[in-house]
Amino acid sequence: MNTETIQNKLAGIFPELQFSEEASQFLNIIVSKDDYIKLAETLKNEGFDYLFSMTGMDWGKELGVTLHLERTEDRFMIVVKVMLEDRENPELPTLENIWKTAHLHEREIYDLFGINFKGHSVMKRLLLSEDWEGYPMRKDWMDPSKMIIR
Amino acid sequence: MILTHINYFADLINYFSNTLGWGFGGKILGYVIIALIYMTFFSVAGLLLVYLERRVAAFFQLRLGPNRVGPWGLLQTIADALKLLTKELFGTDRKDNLLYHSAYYIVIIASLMALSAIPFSKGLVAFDVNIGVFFISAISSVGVLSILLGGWGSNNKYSMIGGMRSGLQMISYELSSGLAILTIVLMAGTLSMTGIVEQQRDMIFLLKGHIPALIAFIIFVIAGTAESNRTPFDLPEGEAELGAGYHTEYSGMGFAWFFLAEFINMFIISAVGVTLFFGGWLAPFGITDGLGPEWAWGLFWFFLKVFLMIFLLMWFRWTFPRLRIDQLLTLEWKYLLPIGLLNIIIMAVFVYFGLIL
Amino acid sequence: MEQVTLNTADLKSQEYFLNMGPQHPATHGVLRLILTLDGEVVKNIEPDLGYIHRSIEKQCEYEGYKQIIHLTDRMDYLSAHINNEAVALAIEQALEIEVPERVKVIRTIMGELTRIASHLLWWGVMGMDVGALTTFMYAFRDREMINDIMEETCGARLTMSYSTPGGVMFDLHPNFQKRVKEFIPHLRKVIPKYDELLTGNVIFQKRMKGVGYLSKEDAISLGASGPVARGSGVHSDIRKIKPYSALDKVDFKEIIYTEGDNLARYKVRMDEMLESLNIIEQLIDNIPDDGIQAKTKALIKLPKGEFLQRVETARGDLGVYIVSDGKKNPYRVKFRSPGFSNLNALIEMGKGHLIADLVAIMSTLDFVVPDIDR
Amino acid sequence: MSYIGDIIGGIKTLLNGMKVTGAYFFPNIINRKYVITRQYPDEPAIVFERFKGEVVMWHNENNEHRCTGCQACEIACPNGSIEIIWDRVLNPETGKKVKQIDQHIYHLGMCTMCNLCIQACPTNAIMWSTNFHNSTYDRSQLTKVLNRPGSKLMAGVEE
Repeated sequence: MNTETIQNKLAGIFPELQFSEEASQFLNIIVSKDDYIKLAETLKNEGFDYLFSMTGMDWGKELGVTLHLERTEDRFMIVVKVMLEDRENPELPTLENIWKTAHLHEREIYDLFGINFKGHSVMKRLLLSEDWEGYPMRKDWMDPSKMIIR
Repeated sequence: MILTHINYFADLINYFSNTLGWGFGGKILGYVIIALIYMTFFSVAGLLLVYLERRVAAFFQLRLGPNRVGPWGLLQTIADALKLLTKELFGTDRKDNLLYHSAYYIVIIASLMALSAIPFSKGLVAFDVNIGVFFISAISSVGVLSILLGGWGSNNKYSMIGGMRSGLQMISYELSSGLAILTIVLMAGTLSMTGIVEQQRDMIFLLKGHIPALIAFIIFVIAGTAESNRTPFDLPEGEAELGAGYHTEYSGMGFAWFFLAEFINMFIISAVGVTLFFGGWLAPFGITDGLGPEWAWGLFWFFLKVFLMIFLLMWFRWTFPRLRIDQLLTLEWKYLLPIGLLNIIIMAVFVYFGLIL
Repeated sequence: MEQVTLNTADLKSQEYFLNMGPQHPATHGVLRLILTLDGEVVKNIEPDLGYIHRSIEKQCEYEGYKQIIHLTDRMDYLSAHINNEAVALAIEQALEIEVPERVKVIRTIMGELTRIASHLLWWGVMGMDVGALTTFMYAFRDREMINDIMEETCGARLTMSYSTPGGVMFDLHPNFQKRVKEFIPHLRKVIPKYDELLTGNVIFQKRMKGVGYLSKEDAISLGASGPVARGSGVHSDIRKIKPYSALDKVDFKEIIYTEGDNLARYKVRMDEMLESLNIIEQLIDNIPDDGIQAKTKALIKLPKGEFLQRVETARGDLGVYIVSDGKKNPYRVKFRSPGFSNLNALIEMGKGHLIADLVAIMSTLDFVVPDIDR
Repeated sequence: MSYIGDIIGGIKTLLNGMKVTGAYFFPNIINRKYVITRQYPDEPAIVFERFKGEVVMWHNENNEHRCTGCQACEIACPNGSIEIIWDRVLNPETGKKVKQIDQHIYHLGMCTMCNLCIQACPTNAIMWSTNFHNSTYDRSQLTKVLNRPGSKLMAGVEE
């Protein structure tokens, strides 16, 4: 598998996908929230069976998730990004049923970025305590008593 | 068979009550003195065994072990005991006070009672009954009660799991150790501990009964290890799984009693093993007969043999991994028990046809 | 007469919760597992993390690139050097620096030594978890030799902070080669003994064989990596897939077992130690001599972009994902830690086993809790 | 027959294990051959020359150090464990105002021994000491002033 084949294949199914290879070693696919779960399913069927990592992101304006997906067959990796405009109530469907590893990754992202994964089996705080306020990995999270910024 | 019963403890009571003419009061005094001797032995032997275990473990593990307090660190465990004595006793909030606190009394009582029936040397046995072996194996199963009570009364789930495991384990392995003991009893024809020792004057039972006795010995060692809750059968404690198992919630002296009793149990198992298989306090091949007072040499040989047996148990402990609960039961019910039963039949046949040496 | 029938489906025992951890001997740190038990059988596992969470990722956003490295020491402290190397490689990849050959070789040797040390510690603790307490001290004796080698060269035993962007902190100590050459035959001699002591032991075999089965598909789907995945037959060694540093110059085998049970994972690690010795042996005699530091600026600024570097730590696949916006601090750093993903596997594998087996499974997954929490 | 074979094989592996531990135990009883622990306060600990114990400032016999107060270490430190209090002092010979350190404060409690400050120092003023006896009863004792009282900048370091 190489970049072109997957790009052509996906562009045929999802006309609204944005592809870029700029400033990254991998093919970046930017997907909208609505196509997210369908794209994930398609990619899984394409042989991307290894969800290497799920990174919560705060791009300043949007929140989002970056997925690094790999085919264990030929170790070809792509990056999927999904951006959410809504900072108050960000929501995404869960990938738990597609890649089981998403179970803990999604809980971590929920904990640190506040993105709610709908359909996740245990959508609770993972690292922080239940009574923690705010989502500390967001860029606008400030706690002068706990952070010393030089 | 008529045995000439010499019993120094009985003589002592006799001396107080009859020779001095103190009557019933003298008897009581005698009992108290004997009890004190046994309790002192209990604590001293317990502390020494703890020291020995730590030292042996250290040498197995490329360490030195306790070596700071006293010569060769001999006083280390006494210092530890003093520390434990001065510690606050605290347990869980909602423990069942009666069960929780009675647990360690039962464990001491059971160990002391079992200790009383063991012949330490010629004439040195406090409770010389004609069913000594039977008595010891009955009393040693009372010990399990304390572990169950401690596990239940602590109101801690880890303790409870530990207690339940212990109950399962003790009751199962009681069977095998009983069968192993019976195999020897068949050969000896008596249940009295002193009687069994006297029978081995010409040759120890392990050699006398050759193959069946050897199998019985192996079964006895395995079952004995299991009964004293030591690795590879330390499931009730299982520190990697249950923290400290049934005594998780005990502190200070409460814990210390359990700890001491565990070592005394190991001593009892070894002592019974030595009595049954290695001729108790008799000198091997009679090499020290007539060299001095027989009871003194008896003590020496008895403790030497017990020490070697204890060392074997320690060697097991510091080498083997722990079994799982279902494997523990498989070992008992699928291996030890059938073999033990078969072994007892073989022994019966051997004894009947006079095939034993 | 009334017939009394007993429907076995009606026979129910009460399930109860058991808090395993945060302070528990088998969780190796402060991992908390909320177990649902039926008797001793584990019905459900819910991990509760964060007891040692230091938010390293957030801290990185406020540190310069050179300063990130010492934080990674504290993630998976047993493979601290490999973590350092991962960040250094990611920064070098972004800056497109070619580091001297000597640095590559030194990093590889140090990395493999770290791996052996980590596996040795795991072996000792594995024995402890199944009840054989003596293995721990034996493993520590050998590990101490590696720690001494590390201390002599890096100045620290565990948290070395040895790699820097573009090179390494210090040159090798003159004794380094001698000590490593002493260590290799020593370990070769003792590992067969350890096999006799623990691997071959009938109790150990019974405890390990067939317990904690993880199928190949599940291993991939659960994101397992490192020895856990290789025990299930997944080709997942980053050292083979994307060789970094001097690993493309050496000849070594990827250890794969296909049984997928505890014993397979155990054997993967045992064999990996010997394989690491092979790698070191190939490199130790001809360390090139071309400097220990490539030219870097005092203040490192990465170009705009995203950079991912994967390395194989002792626990598996560590990914360092740096998003840079061109400033002196990274915009976002993500450490994809192997332990975190392997924890998923525990949730899946542990169900239906006894507590004792859960402990054994946890041991073969080889958790380092700071690596999970970060 | 595998029933008996299992038993015998099992016992054999157990004896194998006992052989390994026994081979360490008996020599240890006789002459402590394999004992690896050290009796620490009696026997000195082995400390290697590069050991990163704590940061110290080098002083010569005239109580002079090499720190110019350039603050490179303070900037390099990831944890903020170095603070330099400095002043500009008139140099009587040249008549110019020169930067001079007043106190080089080092918070040992915050230090992670990452070596970045020592790498950053342009004048080799600070270095590692191998001292590891760092435990104190009070955290405030971990804050140290590295330059000795009354110490001066060594001549010739500025250039």
